[in-house]
Amino acid sequence: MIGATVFTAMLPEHLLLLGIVGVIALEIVGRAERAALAFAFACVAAAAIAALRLGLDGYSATAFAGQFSVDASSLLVKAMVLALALPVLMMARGELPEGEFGALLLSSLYGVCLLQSADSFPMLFLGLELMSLPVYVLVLLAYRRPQSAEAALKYLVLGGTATATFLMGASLLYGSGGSLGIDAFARALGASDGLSRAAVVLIVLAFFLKGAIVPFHAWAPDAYEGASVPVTAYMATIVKAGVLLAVVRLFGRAQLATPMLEIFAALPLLSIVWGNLAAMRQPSLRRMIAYSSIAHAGYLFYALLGDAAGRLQAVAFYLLAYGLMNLLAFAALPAAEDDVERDRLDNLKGLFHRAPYAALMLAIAMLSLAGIPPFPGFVAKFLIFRNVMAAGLTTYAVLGLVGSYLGIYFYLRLIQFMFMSPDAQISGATPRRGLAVAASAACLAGAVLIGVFPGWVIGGF
Amino acid sequence: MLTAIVLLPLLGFVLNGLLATRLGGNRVGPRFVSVVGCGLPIASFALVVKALLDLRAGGWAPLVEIAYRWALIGDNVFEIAFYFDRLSAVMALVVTGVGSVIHVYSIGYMKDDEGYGRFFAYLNLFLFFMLLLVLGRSLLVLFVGWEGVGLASYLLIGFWFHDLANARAGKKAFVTNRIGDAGFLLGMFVLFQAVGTLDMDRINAAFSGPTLPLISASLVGVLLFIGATGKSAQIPLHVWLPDAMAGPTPVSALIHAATMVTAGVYLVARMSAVYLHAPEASALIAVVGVATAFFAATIAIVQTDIKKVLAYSTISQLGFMFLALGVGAYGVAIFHLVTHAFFKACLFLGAGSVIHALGGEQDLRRMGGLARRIPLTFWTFAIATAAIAGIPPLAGFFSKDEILWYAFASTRGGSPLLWLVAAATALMTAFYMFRLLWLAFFGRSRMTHEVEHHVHESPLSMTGVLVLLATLSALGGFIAVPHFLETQLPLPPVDGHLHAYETPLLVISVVLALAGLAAAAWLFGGTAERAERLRARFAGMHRWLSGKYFVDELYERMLGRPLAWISDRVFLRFGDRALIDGTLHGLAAIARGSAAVLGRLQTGSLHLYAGFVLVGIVGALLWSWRHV
Amino acid sequence: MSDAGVLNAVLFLPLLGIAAVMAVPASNPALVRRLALVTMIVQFVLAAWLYARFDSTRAGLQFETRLPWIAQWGVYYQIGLDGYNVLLVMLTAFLGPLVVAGAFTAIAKDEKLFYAMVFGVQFAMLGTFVAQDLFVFYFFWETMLIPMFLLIGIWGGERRIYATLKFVLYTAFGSILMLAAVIYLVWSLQKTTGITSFAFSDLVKSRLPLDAQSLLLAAFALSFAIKVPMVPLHTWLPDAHVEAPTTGSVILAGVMLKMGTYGFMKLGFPLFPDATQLYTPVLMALAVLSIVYGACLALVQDDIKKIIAYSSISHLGYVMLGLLSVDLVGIQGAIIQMVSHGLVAGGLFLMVGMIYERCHTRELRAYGGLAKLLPVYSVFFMILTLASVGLPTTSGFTGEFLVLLGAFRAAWPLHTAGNDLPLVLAVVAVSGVVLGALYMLRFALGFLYGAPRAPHQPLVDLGSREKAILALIVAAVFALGLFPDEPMAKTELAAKSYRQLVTTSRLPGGTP
Amino acid sequence: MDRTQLLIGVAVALFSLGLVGVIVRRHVLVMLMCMELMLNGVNLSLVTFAQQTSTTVGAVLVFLIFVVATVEIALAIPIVLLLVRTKRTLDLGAYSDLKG
Repeated sequence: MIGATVFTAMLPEHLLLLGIVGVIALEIVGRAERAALAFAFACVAAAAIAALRLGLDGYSATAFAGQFSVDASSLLVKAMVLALALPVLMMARGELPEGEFGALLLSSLYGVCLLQSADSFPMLFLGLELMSLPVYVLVLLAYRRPQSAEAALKYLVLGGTATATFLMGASLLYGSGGSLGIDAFARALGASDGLSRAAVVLIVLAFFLKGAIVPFHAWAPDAYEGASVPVTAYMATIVKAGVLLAVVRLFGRAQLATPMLEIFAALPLLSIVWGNLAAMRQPSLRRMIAYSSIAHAGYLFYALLGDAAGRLQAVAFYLLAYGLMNLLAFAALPAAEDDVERDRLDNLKGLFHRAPYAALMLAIAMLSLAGIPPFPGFVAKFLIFRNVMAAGLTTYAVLGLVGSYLGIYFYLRLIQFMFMSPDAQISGATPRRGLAVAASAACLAGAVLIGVFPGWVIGGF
Repeated sequence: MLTAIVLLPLLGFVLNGLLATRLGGNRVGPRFVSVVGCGLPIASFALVVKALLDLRAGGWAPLVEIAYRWALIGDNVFEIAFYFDRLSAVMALVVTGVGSVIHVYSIGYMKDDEGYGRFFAYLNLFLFFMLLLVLGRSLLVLFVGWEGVGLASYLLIGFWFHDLANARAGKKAFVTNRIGDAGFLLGMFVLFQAVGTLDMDRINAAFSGPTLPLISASLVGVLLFIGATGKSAQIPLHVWLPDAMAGPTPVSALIHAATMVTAGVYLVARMSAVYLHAPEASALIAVVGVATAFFAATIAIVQTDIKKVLAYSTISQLGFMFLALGVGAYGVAIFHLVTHAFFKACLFLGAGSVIHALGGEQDLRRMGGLARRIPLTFWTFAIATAAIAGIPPLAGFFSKDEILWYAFASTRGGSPLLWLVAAATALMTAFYMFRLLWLAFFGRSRMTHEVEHHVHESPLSMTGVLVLLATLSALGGFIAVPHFLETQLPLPPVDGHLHAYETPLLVISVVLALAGLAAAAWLFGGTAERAERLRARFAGMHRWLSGKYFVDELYERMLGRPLAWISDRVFLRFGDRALIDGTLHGLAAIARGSAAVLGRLQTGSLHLYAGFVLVGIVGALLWSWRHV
Repeated sequence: MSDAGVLNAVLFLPLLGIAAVMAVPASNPALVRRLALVTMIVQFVLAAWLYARFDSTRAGLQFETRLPWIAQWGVYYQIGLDGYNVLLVMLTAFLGPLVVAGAFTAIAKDEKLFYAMVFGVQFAMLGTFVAQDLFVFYFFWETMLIPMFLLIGIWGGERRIYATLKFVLYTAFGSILMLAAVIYLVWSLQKTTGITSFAFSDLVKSRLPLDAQSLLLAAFALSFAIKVPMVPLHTWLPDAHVEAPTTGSVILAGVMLKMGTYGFMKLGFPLFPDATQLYTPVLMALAVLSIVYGACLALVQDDIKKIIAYSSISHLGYVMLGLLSVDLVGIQGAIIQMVSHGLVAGGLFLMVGMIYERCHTRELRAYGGLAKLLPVYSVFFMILTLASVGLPTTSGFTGEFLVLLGAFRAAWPLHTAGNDLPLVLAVVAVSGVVLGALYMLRFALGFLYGAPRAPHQPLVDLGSREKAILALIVAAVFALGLFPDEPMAKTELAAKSYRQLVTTSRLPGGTP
Repeated sequence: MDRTQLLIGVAVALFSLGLVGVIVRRHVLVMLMCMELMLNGVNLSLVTFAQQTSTTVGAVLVFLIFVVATVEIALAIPIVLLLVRTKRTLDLGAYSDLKG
């Protein structure tokens, strides 16, 4: 009977919904402190476990025909994204008004989950917006400095533009095929009439905008810097994951062909180079990570060049490794009274002598992001370029790798600051943040796991 | 047993090196050092004699003794093996014999030196390598000894290393030898390529056999000879030997006169089978040899340092040996090697005794009239001088005369021209040696006062050795070495009609020797003002000679400076810094610059950002519509 | 424990060491040092045991372990010993304890991290040598960068940041292209043969057209040549050596540079025989250039560390020459030369470190007459110098002699066939023998001889710890110089297989 | 038929106008209006296509868009207020502290 299907298939979403309602309720009764965040955490964890469980059972069902369906891989992807959200919640403790944060985060997560099951453009649209809108607020949340508002505005305006572009594309698609089903896109990709081409391009560019691909990246550095650390972490990892996974779902089994191929290769390649170069001279960690995330978006979209078969694996594993490392970095980042001063790279000089644990964690994160073994970032990068190479696009693969070489320097620069530079004169003791440390430890554990058994994880998706 | 011969001196080196130096904290006294340092060489001398007897008992069949296999690569075997035949017997006897007595001499000579133990350790090390050289069966072992003696000479030349000049001389010797060794290595490679082994008996067999190896014997010959020029101080690699006199005098006697420098001669003689098929190489050797002999002699005439004179005379005498080798009289060369070992060792040790007596004075211009003060030294020195000058019936006479004869008459490249130059050299030899004798021992004393009354005869351990060596120099000529070696190193044929010349030439050479004696006596007798006048007359020539033809300066200009310049300017400054690092720094700068540009593009203006978006969208659309 | 287990133990012991030193409270550096030393010694003992059990009559892998790692794309954790790596593994394990012992007094800052990083390097280097799967090889190859980056960057000299970044960026650039080549190689293997595997044993079955081979060889060679380093990719080495702490220099010169030559021997040339054949003249010319160039530069240096650094370039040129000669003698010589250089250069750097601890300067001019001030030190120094010069009875001679002989043997037939280039190169290489004597004796001359001169007098001569370290190295040097037969027997079969692989064409369509 | 094309043309024009407006207009509120303009362009094209293909999905999406558009403005306004409070201006050019 349908009710049961709807219940089971959407169980993760339901749990998130429960979380949202619960947190708001706690807000209303006014004992949001601690309880709200804990409750949110519990719900996300439950949702993640549920998704994992179902995914591992290979459960697949269609809750609403043509609109919402789940299968093993989409469930596992949801589980991954939700799991990645847990450290963010842990980081938030003491940093933000926890009630609002919980509610907004969960609703954004709801959007992300929706994206992984959307079968039609209206659904995708809902998912995207549900994912993005709360983030605009999150950027503004815990309004510490005017720049936050500026960041939020920039993000909102360009995000809105992205939405509009996406919808324009969708409508053109609709016009060319008369359907708003998700598979219409794959068909249009094959077609060569101007309308379909335009539709595809607009839709893809909308995702480029959301995923911060050059030249649509400009909002990212400002937004990342303006937001507070946990939110930046959330944007850099989960939002990005949501977008990319949605794109993979959108592409389905479709294979890229020229001239689309060039666009899909050129712009990501450009953003790899751009992001890596621009990151070299950034003064603050958040801004640096923003540029690095632009470059990483480049690698991720690169994966679409590869064979359809390996796409999800590559993207998912990459997002997992990349997300874990970003979260590790942000969770390990020592707290400070002043949010602006907190992640100035100059203030991180000599960190190893003040806070060895934090320094080591940051170092590991940076090295993994740089794609240097033995850390999982290497395997992830390897996987992506292997797929590109396997698609016969040798030149693009080599170019991408050379571009990734540019990225090594600025990660090492941070390590150099932390380990090799004379101590920066930091006044005042840094407050202990037990939960954040626990979060970083969890991320590290996860990283070690996927580092030692990459095969097992990849096999999952 | 051969192994034992070689290893005994090594044992001495280890013992003295570990116990009697600062490395081991000077655990033992000088007596122990002397006993070990001299006893073991003497012991190995005894063993050599024993081996010689065995050799004869065995009907002169070469003894071969394989120590162990150094390496087996594919089917190429490299063995550490020893080989004992007539030739190696002669060499081993000279090395251990003369070596031992010089060890004994050193007891007295080095008595007060703080590095006493170190000195004997080095000497023993030298003996070890030298024996390796003469007893080695394969060129590989010979090469090990070859480089090893170079090392020992390096260490001993720089023995008094607190004076940088000595150490520098040592370095010069080592490097110059290395140049020769490079040639030697190539020669070995060619031989190995051609014959497939480095065992010298096998190689000789291959070249004596009916079918020769498919290789130009002359190429091998020349390459090996390059090695020989290094070790035996022949032109153009002769420059190191005079500087090598910086070492203690016993070292000069042992290494730089009697044994090591003759290694080149031994090498060529040992490879005679190859050279028999290499007329061009032989001719080269003869010419280089005689030229070296001549020029060294001319330089020796004007030297004022007693040891320098002897050094150049050594170079000159080695030239004689190579002349003999060049005309195929290998046995004769070895003969001269032996006699030369006797009288030149005697001369050096005599000189050492003089220096010892004068408290370190080496300049002939501040000697004179020593004959009465240190008679024993004088008489031995005089005998040796006569011997090297070729006054019959002393040792030098026989060997040198045979060389002159074969230079004249050998059918293997002998020629009157060679004889002429050689004879002239012989004349000069007599002249500069007697000049030395006169300046040192006759005439008025030119010593400073305190030196004057410090003069004393050397202890028995030194004079005894002098007497022994003087006797050998006197009688050594009656040891018929060439005959002894004839079965192994047959003398070159002489075409019959030349036999008539034999006696006249012999007479001439005697006359030349006496002429040299007379000239020296006439010039330097009494107050040597005649010599002064002569010098004033030929001032320019004198400058050339005392400047040693400025070969060192030439090398410095032609090789030393260019190398330094290229290394510093071209390789370091241009290559490394400007070209390579410059490029890299340039690339880094480009990266930084573009980063700055990208940073400036991020103005913070939302308008610009949206502008990017528009450009992107329009561009992408246009691209996608390229071929609709 | 099975032999394979022992090999794994040898490989992973350093990780245990990291854990151990990290567990110790920083307040107790003495314990940290002791733990580090003990771990290294245990590792060496185990390695020695394996070496003893290594069967030189058996071709192929011994003590092999093979476990699926990323099964989907045929990545296996596969390690083992063979003639190619057995001596290098021994060398690494042998230098390990000496390096640690040598650092006791030299390192005062962040000791825990320091020894952890030393273990890290040890782990990565051993892994690179024992890996039998290309992915695993690359994995370790890159891993090595991180601890080295920190070793130079944290404990180095004044310009350490520049030096360490230069080192990492130089190396990483090579590695990136190599990564591309690795991916391409495996993919093409899959395409042509249907095998999805990174195992060396499978990769040498690959058949590639000449142009592809050339490109791949170029990528691999770039990475390896930077590590070796071959002129003109060498400029990172002097800076890295000069700025690195003694330990870093010893590890660099002792083992790390061999990773490059090992890579050429194990992968670069055997994987792409036809391209190798094609480019042998170029590579050989570069090798000889390195010999001469390095020697000449060593001749004009005033920093004693730089002299040894440039001499390393020269000495590894011999290794490349031997490998390129593809003559059995030359190959064996190259292998011995690798080990020999590891011992000699490592020992020399240790000695430089010892004098630096006493006088705090590396200016050659600041020294003189050390033979008088530090007799024991000078004896060891002289021995190592002569070994570096390649004097017979030392390991240096064994290596150089065999390499040159091999190069000559390979060149002569070509010469008779009318191609003189190899012969000319061989002859030029022989000139390196002279240059080597020139610069090392110049060094010794200024250093040991002349009037006693040194900052911070009076100097104390070597202590028992330092004596022990150097005595072990010197013993090894002589052992390898006098009795190279036994070790070479262990590598003989590998040398033969290398020759066989490099000389058999593997163009597509060729007879298998 | 050409009527459809005309309408689509108008829609695209609206969309482009909005995009260009976002780029050129300095006044924040006008810029927000331009964003709405883009969405309206989309709506127009959607309904047109719904007409043409005589399906309803497009029309449904239009309603969703209305909602989202409202929400966006609802979020935008307070943000603008915050900015105005600090910057005392509605000129977008002033909001560029974050850069580099």
